[in-house]
Amino acid sequence: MTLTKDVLIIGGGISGITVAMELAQLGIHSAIVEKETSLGGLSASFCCKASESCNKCFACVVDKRISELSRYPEISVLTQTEVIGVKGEDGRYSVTLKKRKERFDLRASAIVIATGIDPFNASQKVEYGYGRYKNVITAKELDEMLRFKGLLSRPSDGRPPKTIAFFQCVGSRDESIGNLYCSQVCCAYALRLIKTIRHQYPEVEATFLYMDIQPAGTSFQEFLSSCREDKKIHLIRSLPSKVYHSPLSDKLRVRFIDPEKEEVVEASFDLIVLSVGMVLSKGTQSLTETFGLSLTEDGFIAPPSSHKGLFIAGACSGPKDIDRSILHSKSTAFVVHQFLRGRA
Amino acid sequence: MPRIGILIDTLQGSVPASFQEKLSAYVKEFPEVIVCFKEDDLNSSDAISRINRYVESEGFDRVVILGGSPKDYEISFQKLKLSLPLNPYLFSVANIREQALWISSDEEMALERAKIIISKAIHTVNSTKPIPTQSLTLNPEVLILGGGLIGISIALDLAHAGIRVFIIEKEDRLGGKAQKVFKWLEEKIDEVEKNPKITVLTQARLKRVVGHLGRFEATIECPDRKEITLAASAMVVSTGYASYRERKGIYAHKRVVAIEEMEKIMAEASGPSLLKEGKKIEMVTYLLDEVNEDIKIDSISAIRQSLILQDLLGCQVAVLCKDIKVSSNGMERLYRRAREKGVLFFKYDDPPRLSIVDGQIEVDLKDTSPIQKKERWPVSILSDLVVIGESFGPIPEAEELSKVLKIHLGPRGYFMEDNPQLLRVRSNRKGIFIAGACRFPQEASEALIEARAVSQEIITLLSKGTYPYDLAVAEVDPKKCALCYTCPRLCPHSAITIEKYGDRNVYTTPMTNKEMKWGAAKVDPASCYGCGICVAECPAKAITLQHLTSEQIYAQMNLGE
Amino acid sequence: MIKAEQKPMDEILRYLNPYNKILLSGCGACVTVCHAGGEKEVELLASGLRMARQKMGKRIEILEATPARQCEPEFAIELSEMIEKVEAVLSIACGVGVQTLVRHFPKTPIFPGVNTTFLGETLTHGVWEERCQACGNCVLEKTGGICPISRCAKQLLNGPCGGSSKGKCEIKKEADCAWQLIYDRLKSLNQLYKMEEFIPAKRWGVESRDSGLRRMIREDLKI
Amino acid sequence: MTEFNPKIVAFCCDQSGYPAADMAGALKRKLPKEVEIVRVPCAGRIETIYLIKALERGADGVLIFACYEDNCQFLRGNLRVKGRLSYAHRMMERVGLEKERLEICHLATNQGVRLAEILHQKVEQLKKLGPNPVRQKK
Repeated sequence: MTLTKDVLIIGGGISGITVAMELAQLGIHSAIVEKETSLGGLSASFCCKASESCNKCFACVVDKRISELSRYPEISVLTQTEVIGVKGEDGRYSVTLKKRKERFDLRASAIVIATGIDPFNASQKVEYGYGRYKNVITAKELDEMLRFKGLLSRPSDGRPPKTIAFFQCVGSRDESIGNLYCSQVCCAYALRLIKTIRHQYPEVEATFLYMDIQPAGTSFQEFLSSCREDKKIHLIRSLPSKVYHSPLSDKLRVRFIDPEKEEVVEASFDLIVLSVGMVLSKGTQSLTETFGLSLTEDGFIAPPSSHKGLFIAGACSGPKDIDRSILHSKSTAFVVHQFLRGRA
Repeated sequence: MPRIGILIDTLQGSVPASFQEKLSAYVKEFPEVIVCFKEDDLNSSDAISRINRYVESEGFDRVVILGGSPKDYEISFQKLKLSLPLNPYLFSVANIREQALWISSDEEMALERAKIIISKAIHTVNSTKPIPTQSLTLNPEVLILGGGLIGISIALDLAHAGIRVFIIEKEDRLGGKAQKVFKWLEEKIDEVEKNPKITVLTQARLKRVVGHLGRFEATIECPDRKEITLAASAMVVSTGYASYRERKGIYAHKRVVAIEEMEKIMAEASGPSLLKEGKKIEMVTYLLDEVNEDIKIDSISAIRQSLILQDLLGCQVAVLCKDIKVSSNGMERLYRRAREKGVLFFKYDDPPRLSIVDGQIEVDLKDTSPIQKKERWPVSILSDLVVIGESFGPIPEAEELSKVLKIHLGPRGYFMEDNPQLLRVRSNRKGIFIAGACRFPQEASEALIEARAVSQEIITLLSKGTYPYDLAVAEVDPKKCALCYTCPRLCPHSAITIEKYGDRNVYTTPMTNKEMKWGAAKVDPASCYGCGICVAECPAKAITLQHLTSEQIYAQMNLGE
Repeated sequence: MIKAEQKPMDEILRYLNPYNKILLSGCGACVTVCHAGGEKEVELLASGLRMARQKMGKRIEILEATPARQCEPEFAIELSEMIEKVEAVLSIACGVGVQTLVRHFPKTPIFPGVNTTFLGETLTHGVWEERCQACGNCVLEKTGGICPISRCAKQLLNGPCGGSSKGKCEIKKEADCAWQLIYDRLKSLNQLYKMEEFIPAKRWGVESRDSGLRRMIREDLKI
Repeated sequence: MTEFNPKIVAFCCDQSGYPAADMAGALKRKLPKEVEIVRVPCAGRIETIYLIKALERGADGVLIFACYEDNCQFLRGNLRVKGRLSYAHRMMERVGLEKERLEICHLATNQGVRLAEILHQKVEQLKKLGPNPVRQKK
């Protein structure tokens, strides 16, 4: 079996979907290849992070986009499908795909890689105890808990936590684990999570342990001030050095330098949330080998040097939040369209 | 009497057959219902042809589908709108799955609910008129306001795609602020000037805009006060930002310079050291985040400059900021390099104090880095040069421009409020897009991505040459309109103007001139999204939404008279 | 245009108390524009009144009408058929409209449903401000187009009082001093010399309503 | 005496409330018995008179499910309806109806669970308040 499409899009997250929809509006047929059972990727597991008003997390935009996808007959979606190999070059590609046990070829003039990113594997930061302590979770896990269960609870006993600590830069800006880059989205992401939790559970106290706060767009300043004004949100410029399990209670003890007291302190928390950074997934890394693409110093996909019909879209080209992924994908769609026009 | 055909979607077995039997018995109680069929997957692409067959063979003129969420069907019907046998507004979906079966605790309750939903759906199709579709011709002509980095980039993109572009630039040459920073911009400007598809009007000012999507008419004031009128299908606002800083007190000292001036000083430097008034500059202190701590540009420029100063010009550099902003590609690495080269970074909460000591400037601050008391020293830097950040803001013309274009300003005076639904580049008006720093100042690489996204939006809009829209929009009854100006003020999409009504909606007495017109609010149907805000606000009840009248809403409430 | 705002519902309910069937009549002109008495307001008030009376256990039937302009006799007379069917009329037109009804329907009690507030201008949507008091002899030419009668608390004609402070009025702190506005405007128009022109005291008793009911007759127009 | 099942009219914005209601269904969340969902393109379409008439015609509670502030597809719809709500509240106060019978709730597309919770909470609240006092006995 061989399919023929104008464009093959690898990855069915928000970036891949956006590229496909933009191209469809220009009458370009595309196939989205997604390895999971459903579209949406990482961003489809995000919950709405509004408090009294919208905090501009863009999660709702992803949901809307996915529901609009069926509007376009130009887009075919291949879920549970993976790329096995590629033949051809320069705008004449034949890609071998595997859907469960079935193998087939797809011919396309252009290929867009939009595989997105993986969250950093937090167990690499041994000192934070992820994987060892049940109540140390990643921000993504917290996000999914809020979206699908609709409630906040501790994994250990299912009880609602009273105090939560957010550790920033887990897997970002960290030479010790080889990630010498800022993941760019985690500050705003974690603060939005804090804000929505504080709105839904006013009794919860949140501590945000950070290095530098990275701004995120037009209304971030107002958003940040509203966090600073909240008496139950503590923004502390200090990354923790260690997490212990408190033997006498079910709390976790965290050691860090308190910049106010100017000394090492320890504090207890019910739940610890790690703001994990972004890394390129193993799957994408092998994909870059398949397509002969190089990686940037930071380990993301470098923009293909010559326009041979290979394009990248979204966060796999470097850390991006949802709105910037959408913009980047739109701009990629433009380039793809120009490429196809040039060939026609 | 209308002839309604009921189609029951089997929904792949998610609704029990017995339940559907009960519903099909129920719908037969309605006198208008003439037939009732079961079908599979009515939201699939071939469903239309099956519906079509029924319409032809059974002769019904309205369809109610008993199935799942109406959103699924509406979306697939919309895309195939033209091939539908009936006007899409003569279809209605009774969501008996999500809104009845699945949310009810028992089947009896589900049935009750389903019956109500069905009767409402039947009422809806009974009371709706067919709504026609129209289309608008779009010429490939775009007007770009602002010929800076972003305007140039969009203009070239669009011109390559075959679109005629007009650039309106207020200065006497293209390039804007970016021409000081990017040498390669010169080539681009050259390219723009040589491109036959691009017309550049410098020292020009947008004076007036009338019309809507597809037929904007912009009056431009040129340098000799001559006015010209340009027609455009779409517009881009890329007017950039304003940077200025009031220099008072110690900030007016000659040893205090802005980052932009520093760029110039460094460019003029020759040899291994930096001289100011013949004296070697040894200590340079960057003082950032005093204003605009949410904008990354200064932080990035400071790190870039500090590397050169420290490495090539023999200076010792200290960077003072609230937060180091490294959230852009490669910046953390650069920050690291700067520290390795010996650049000192300090973070503060309380503003650092500046004082003049022997012609030099002493900067004192309380460092807030998380270090222990025993390691903490008071920081006092005697500097030869203090480099301060810019103050970024919206351009002074922003407010006037927003009135001319009838687009919104956000709370800080930049264009557009921060609403995710605008996807960053859309404005409140169809056909007007916002790009770059006039929405929010950001670094060039990000702004260029935004610019290209705007190009993509415009290509998508203009590629077909027409813009189809249906008339399921707000419509004003000019005879009831009290001319109160409520709707033009409140229409979020600026789709309503007070105009003279002509041929449509006007009654003419036999002997009067056919040209007779009178003023009333008028909705531009192609620019209207059909949100219904104006309908709800009109004090004279002069506006209706054809596909969702008040009467239909009351029927949906199901409360009786 | 004429501005008005709805009366407190308790007050309306009090004087409608004896009646069980009324006509609620709005007006399609000024009060529609200021969102006080248009067709929509009629519907809203009628609904509110019915609910309130229902709650009091004393149901009321309300007919609704919105003539194009209640202050024109012909439009008012259009309501006759409806008025015959009711015990009283609640008019949410301005005071003029109410009295037009009163003149034409001598046997039916007519009540006002709005307070006619002033002749004013829309500042922004939902904000109105007084601009004219219909004093009968316009001085705007002398005052740079800013009316000291309606905008100065003391209706001073020749400059501000001693209470004008930092451009604000001493009677109403948030209001601009009209004479400050007049000065600023004349200055920007280069017409400050007009400030030196003495404006004689207004002949309230002749031009204005102090001498009693005003009536205007245009002989050329009379039928 | 039969159990009092409060009747709620729930205006659902097509951008948030309605998909959320669908999501509640898809997640098989049970909704209270007497909820009438009214689908509107935007909360801005909901006129004051609909709110008042719903109460006049006997609804025990009226809910508006609108988008969060700054997230309205049509930019201002949710703000406009908030203004109308305050007008309606004023009128209800004069009439002698409890304010709790009319409320606006902000939702996003993906908050089906929250919608179900809000509806159940409202039913409990209305049960305490008792039937709409202006409902006409048939």
